[in-house]
Amino acid sequence: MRGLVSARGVNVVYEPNRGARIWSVRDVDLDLAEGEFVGLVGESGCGKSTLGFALTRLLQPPGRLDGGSISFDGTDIASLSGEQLRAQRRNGFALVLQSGMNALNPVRTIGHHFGDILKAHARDGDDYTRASIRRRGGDLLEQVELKAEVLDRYPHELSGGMRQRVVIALALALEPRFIVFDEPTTALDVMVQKAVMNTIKSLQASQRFTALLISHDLGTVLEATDRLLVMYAGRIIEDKPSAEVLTGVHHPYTDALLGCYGDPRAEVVQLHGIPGMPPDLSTTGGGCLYADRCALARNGCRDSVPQLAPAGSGRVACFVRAPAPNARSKSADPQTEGQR
Amino acid sequence: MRYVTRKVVLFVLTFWAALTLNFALPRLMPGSPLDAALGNLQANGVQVTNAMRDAMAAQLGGAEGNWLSQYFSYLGNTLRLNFGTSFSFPTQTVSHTILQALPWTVCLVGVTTIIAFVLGTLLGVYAGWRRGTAADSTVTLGATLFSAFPPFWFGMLLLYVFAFKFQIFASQGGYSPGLTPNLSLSFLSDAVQHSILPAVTLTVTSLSGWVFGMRNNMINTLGEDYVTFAEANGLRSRTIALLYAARNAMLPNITAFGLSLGAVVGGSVLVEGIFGYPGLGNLLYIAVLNHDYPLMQALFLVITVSMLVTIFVVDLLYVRFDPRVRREVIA
Amino acid sequence: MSITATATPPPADGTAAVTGGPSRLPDGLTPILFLGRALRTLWSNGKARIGLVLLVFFVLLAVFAPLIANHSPTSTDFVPYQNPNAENWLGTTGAGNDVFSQMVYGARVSLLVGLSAGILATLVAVTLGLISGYRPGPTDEVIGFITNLALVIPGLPLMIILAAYLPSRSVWTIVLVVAFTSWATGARVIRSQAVTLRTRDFVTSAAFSGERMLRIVFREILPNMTSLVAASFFSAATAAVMAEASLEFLGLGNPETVSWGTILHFAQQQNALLTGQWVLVFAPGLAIALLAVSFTLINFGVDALSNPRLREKTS
Amino acid sequence: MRSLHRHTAAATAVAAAVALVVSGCAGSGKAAQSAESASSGAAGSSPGSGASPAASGSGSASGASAGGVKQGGTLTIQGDSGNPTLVENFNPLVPTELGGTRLIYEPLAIASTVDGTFTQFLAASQKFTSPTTLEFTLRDGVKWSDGKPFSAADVTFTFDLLKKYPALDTTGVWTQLSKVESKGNIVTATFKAPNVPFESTVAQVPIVPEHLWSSGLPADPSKFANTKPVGTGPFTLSSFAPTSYTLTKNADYWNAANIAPSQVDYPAQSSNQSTNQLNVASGKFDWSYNFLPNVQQTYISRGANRSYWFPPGGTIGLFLNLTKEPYNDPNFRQGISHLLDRDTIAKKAVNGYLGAASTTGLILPNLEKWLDPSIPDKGMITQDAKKAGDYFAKAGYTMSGGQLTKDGKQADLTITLPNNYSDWVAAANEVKAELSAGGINVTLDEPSAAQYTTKIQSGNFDGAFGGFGGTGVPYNDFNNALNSSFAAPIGTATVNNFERFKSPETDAALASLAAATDEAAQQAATNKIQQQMFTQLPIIPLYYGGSWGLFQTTHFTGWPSAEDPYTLPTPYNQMSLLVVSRLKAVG
Repeated sequence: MRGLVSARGVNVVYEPNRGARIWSVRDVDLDLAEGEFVGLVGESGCGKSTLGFALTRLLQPPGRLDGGSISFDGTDIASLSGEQLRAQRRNGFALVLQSGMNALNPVRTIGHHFGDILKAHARDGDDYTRASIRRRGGDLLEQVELKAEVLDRYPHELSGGMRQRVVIALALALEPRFIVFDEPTTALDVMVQKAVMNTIKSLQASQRFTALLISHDLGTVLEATDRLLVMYAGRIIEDKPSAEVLTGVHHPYTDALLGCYGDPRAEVVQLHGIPGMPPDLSTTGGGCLYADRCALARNGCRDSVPQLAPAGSGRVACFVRAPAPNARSKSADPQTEGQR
Repeated sequence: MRYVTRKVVLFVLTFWAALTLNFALPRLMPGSPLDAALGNLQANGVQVTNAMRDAMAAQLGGAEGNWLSQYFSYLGNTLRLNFGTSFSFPTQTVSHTILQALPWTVCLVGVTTIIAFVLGTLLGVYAGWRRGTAADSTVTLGATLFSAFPPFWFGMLLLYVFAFKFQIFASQGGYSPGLTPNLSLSFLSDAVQHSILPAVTLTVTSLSGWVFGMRNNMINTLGEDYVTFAEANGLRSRTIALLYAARNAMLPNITAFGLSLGAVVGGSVLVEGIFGYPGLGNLLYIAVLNHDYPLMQALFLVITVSMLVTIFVVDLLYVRFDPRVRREVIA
Repeated sequence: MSITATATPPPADGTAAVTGGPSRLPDGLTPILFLGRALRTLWSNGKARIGLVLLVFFVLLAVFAPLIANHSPTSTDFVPYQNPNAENWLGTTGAGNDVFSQMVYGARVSLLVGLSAGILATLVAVTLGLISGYRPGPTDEVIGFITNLALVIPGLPLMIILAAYLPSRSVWTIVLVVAFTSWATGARVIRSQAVTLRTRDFVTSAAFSGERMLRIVFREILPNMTSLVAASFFSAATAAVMAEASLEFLGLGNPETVSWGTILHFAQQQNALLTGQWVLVFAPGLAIALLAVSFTLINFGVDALSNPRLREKTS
Repeated sequence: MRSLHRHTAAATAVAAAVALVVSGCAGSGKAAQSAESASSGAAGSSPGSGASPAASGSGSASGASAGGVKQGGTLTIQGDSGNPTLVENFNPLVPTELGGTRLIYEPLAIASTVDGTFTQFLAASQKFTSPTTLEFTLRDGVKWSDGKPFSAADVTFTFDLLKKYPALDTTGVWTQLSKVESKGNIVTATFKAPNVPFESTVAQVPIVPEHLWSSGLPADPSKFANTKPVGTGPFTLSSFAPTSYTLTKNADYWNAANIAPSQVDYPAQSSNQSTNQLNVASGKFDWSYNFLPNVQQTYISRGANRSYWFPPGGTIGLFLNLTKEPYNDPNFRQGISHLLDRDTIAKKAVNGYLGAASTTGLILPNLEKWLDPSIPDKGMITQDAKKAGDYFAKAGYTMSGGQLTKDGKQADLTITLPNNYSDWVAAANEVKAELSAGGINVTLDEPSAAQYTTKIQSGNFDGAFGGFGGTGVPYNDFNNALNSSFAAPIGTATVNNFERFKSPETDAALASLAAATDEAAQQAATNKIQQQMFTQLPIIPLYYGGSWGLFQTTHFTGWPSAEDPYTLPTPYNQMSLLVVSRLKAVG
């Protein structure tokens, strides 16, 4: 199926130093349907945020897209030039950042933020006066359960939860059809996390935009989303309807994540929950990257890269759980080609 | 209010320490004002005699009492802005001498510092925004080279080419011979004409600090989430560059601006000397050569206080620029 | 006053927010190896490479001065006021010195002053900055106060006064004077970084494990501010080269010293521009500028080492 | 302090190659007023003769000759150094006054700094009626520029003022005088002891008007700026600005017919010495005072109608500390003297503009008429290693392995000199090279000018560079340099005779020179002193410091020159009155 957002063979490479290359996202295929709410989970550094940035064309140097295509509503966004890309952001794709704390310009009021966005996308016939901006801003804030007086505040005058809501409201200002929520609640305390998540859920439900919720907190994701994607070492290794995650067949890594589920301080637990460390993304060979930490690993696991293959209600990239008939050979692997 | 109290206490302490240092420094040094005067006479080819030495000793008067009583009378006089009479300019008070020179330095250094700050900041914003491009390299390397020119050397070359060879600008002083300083348009334009060479020297050689600082801040700021978020929201590049990145990148530079404004007063000694500019820098050098304690102390005080005051003013400005500090001040 | 309120570095020192994760000098790694690795990484930075090449050029000039110069720099046996010719490649001074030889030997003084004043100022800055940053309370307050005072007292005038009065007039006097007047900025930046690092996990854990303060400061904290220390060194070294030239130019140095500053001093005294000896004025000024450029460029590279955002595009 | 005002010299930011080169040449210099007068003297005048014969000799300036000279035009003199701007100060009794003050106030008479010849101003004539009584007959019909008549009371008032305020007595007249009285138009100065050569000092005190100065002076008159000067001189102040001031001719001046310029402009000098040189080279002044390298190329060939005169203005010498071994041994000093190649030293120091100095202590050719004919070769010593070796042998030193040693110890010498006198530095480097070649271990100690002054005055040195002479009067030159009464103990400051020379013979010769009223006696005493200098070498003369006069003859002629050496070309002291009185307008 081809959805609203569609990625094919996406690789993202970082080149922080001469000669050093890190593949943060590897060979990812992805389709998100209109109005779908999808979760993306994985350990820190697994490339999930990078993927979110790639999907919204926000990669910053030294990171860059290295092969593959990303289309949004049929347009190849990877090839858009600056101004085309900018225009596309109205009714297009938006990003709600990891830490809403820092996503707001500390020297501008919330009202200014709305003004900046609205004016930047003014079309013929749009009349953005101070008053109309305030009206629109007020409406948007109301949608995220904030009062209009927040418009006159500076970011530092707001609580973390309020700021995150403001960020969501700002993202909504352009009536996007696709929003990436990158760890929208991570920096918040638990009670506020819940409230913000509820807001996101109800907004998604009412406005029917396509949403990709990136989080390391499996529990939160499972509660909110329609479909779950699990990422490990730059690859998507599992794709499954959220409602069935607790039942069906899984990648051993997903199993391990589920083992941690329920602990509110997931980040800490992960380290203890899954033995070993994530692999070095610059030096890996062609096999299953989880093999070194996998209790089920067997000989063939390190020979070639497992591809997503149907398993139960979803798809899993694992030789053990869902042997794929079409496993690629090492030599076809982009990162091996790229190695010195 | 704690913020203000703390600032005031620190101001007073720094002020006192600076006063004390000003008092002590010249006295810790070997050589007396009298010997400096005689040395200078000899430099001028005068055959000094013991009679002259005695007359000069009488003229200079010299400090009375031990160091401690000198120190307290110095503190008292300073607070009353009474700096006494300088050895170098016996017919006028030190305050008068300094007041005559002060406006020149303030104008020259003030204007050039502001120009350097604005120009350097703009170039830095530009280089940071276009980082990695040829434009960035040009600006950065250009600024590196210019900042490496010793100011006095650069001034010397400008002086020779533009004042002597082509006679486009005046070779010395703050205004044409025969004019008396006033606020008429003709005088001001004359003064501006005289200040162009020193101003260019100071600007060109001090530009780079701002360029580098701003470029670095800019690059750091460009990595901030709010810039990414603004980009995600499709803001225009210019809005992002100026209102989001540059506006925040500038904040650390504002504090530095305060420090530099004061520092340049001191740093203009050489350039003022080269161009014979009638400012504080020139005076200071004379005071040092003559062991002119009263003048030296007063000049140090002026420079130090001007730094403290500029820093204070810039602090106020900073409050205007950074709403986060604003709350702290009110609280 | 904001001199205490914020810990933002002034622009010129080119410091950047530093270092992500903890790093420390592993026990087995000798400083030489560490230096070698740092140099290799520096070399990969285009600007720093130019800077290193320039610096090496000047160092070679200084080290092999007796082999390169074709005359004694202090000999006054030549016809004075000569323009460049076959015998005197850059002409002669009014006193009959060979300018080329003076330029070559002058590199020694500028390098000596720049490097040693840089080291000295950095030592003071690092020591005071670290102690101040790691020891909150009275120690920090006192050091912070002294640092702020040193920042407020104008540097060049202080330098002129010190240089004018100090009885000894060797190059070392200038080194001391420059070091004395240029440590404060570095100390402040290093202090604020030390304050940030103090609260990091790896330092806290080292403290809990009972390591002594000095060990923590120098083994845990210091390696994490390599770039700040380097920035402090290079800006002090640049300042020192400039200050040496300025003081010599003013005639406040030792006139017997052969340095680029004294060449300029005598060029001015003998009014080389009036006699049309452009080389006499150009050469030393340009040499000073190039040495300062090399320090600045290397500093760019150091900055980029520690702050990935400042790195150049590799394409 | 004074010096600042005069030439830019060391006082300024980009200090002063030039004036520095001057350094050591006496007779120039701001407070030169004091300097000169302190020493200027009786050379040419025979005190006994009524009107000084020199008066008539000094030509039209004082002559008030019938027709007068062609008038008109503006004379531009390179003025005082603005540091950073001019400070209005026309008080003729302080050394910080602006140079133009010298053309506003007159003294009784002025002695040439070349040879001491007098030119009469407020005094029509002067004579010693006894060795302790100097009598001035004042000129008639002189008026102050405000129209009030000038009288003898003004003269006595001025001297009384100096007595009352020692800070004003920069030439120390009251160290020698006991009283100054007037009767009619006769003013009588009575000396405490015979001191004939002191005549010039007394004569050169600028006279101020009693009716304006008797009241309303500040408590400390040395701080009185006198911004509305009223004098008897040829010019009055017409305008003052911080960067220049202008004098206009005093139409009622007693000698107005012989004053050519109708106006004198004094634009301030830059604090940057090389800017001054550029200004001089581009022809901004009719009369300037600067050392210029390659003067033919940098000045003369750069414009038409230009000339220069660089006469010797003082002797630069190596002063050894005579209280220390082995420097107190005349043989050791002679040895050093014979090791030196003075021509080379002079070439390095002053570009060959001036030459080696005579070891008689006289400035040649200025004072050639006083030379003792019995001294060979005018006292010029040429480098001679063998003779030097002989002298060193007498002092107990032998050469071994290239080192001059005594009791196995190498002779060493630390030479102290100010680090910013570039001509001295150049000379010292050469001296060091030559003495090192002679086996002496020489070190140069180059502190700041102030510390140098402190060191030499307190006697804290082995050897030092210094300048002496240049007053135009042998007695003053020698007295300052050699009189044992100045030789203070080590640790006590003395400006004069800081080498601490003590010689009863020299003191006796100086005393007889001070009291001598006829030329033969003066010559005899001067010869004795020259022989002392030549044999004892209390000071080792090296080369002559220059006096750097640069002129444009476009508007005025009559400048001092080698052909007409009536005074040193120094525009910043009383010699300016002498020169301006001699100028003739062109065209």
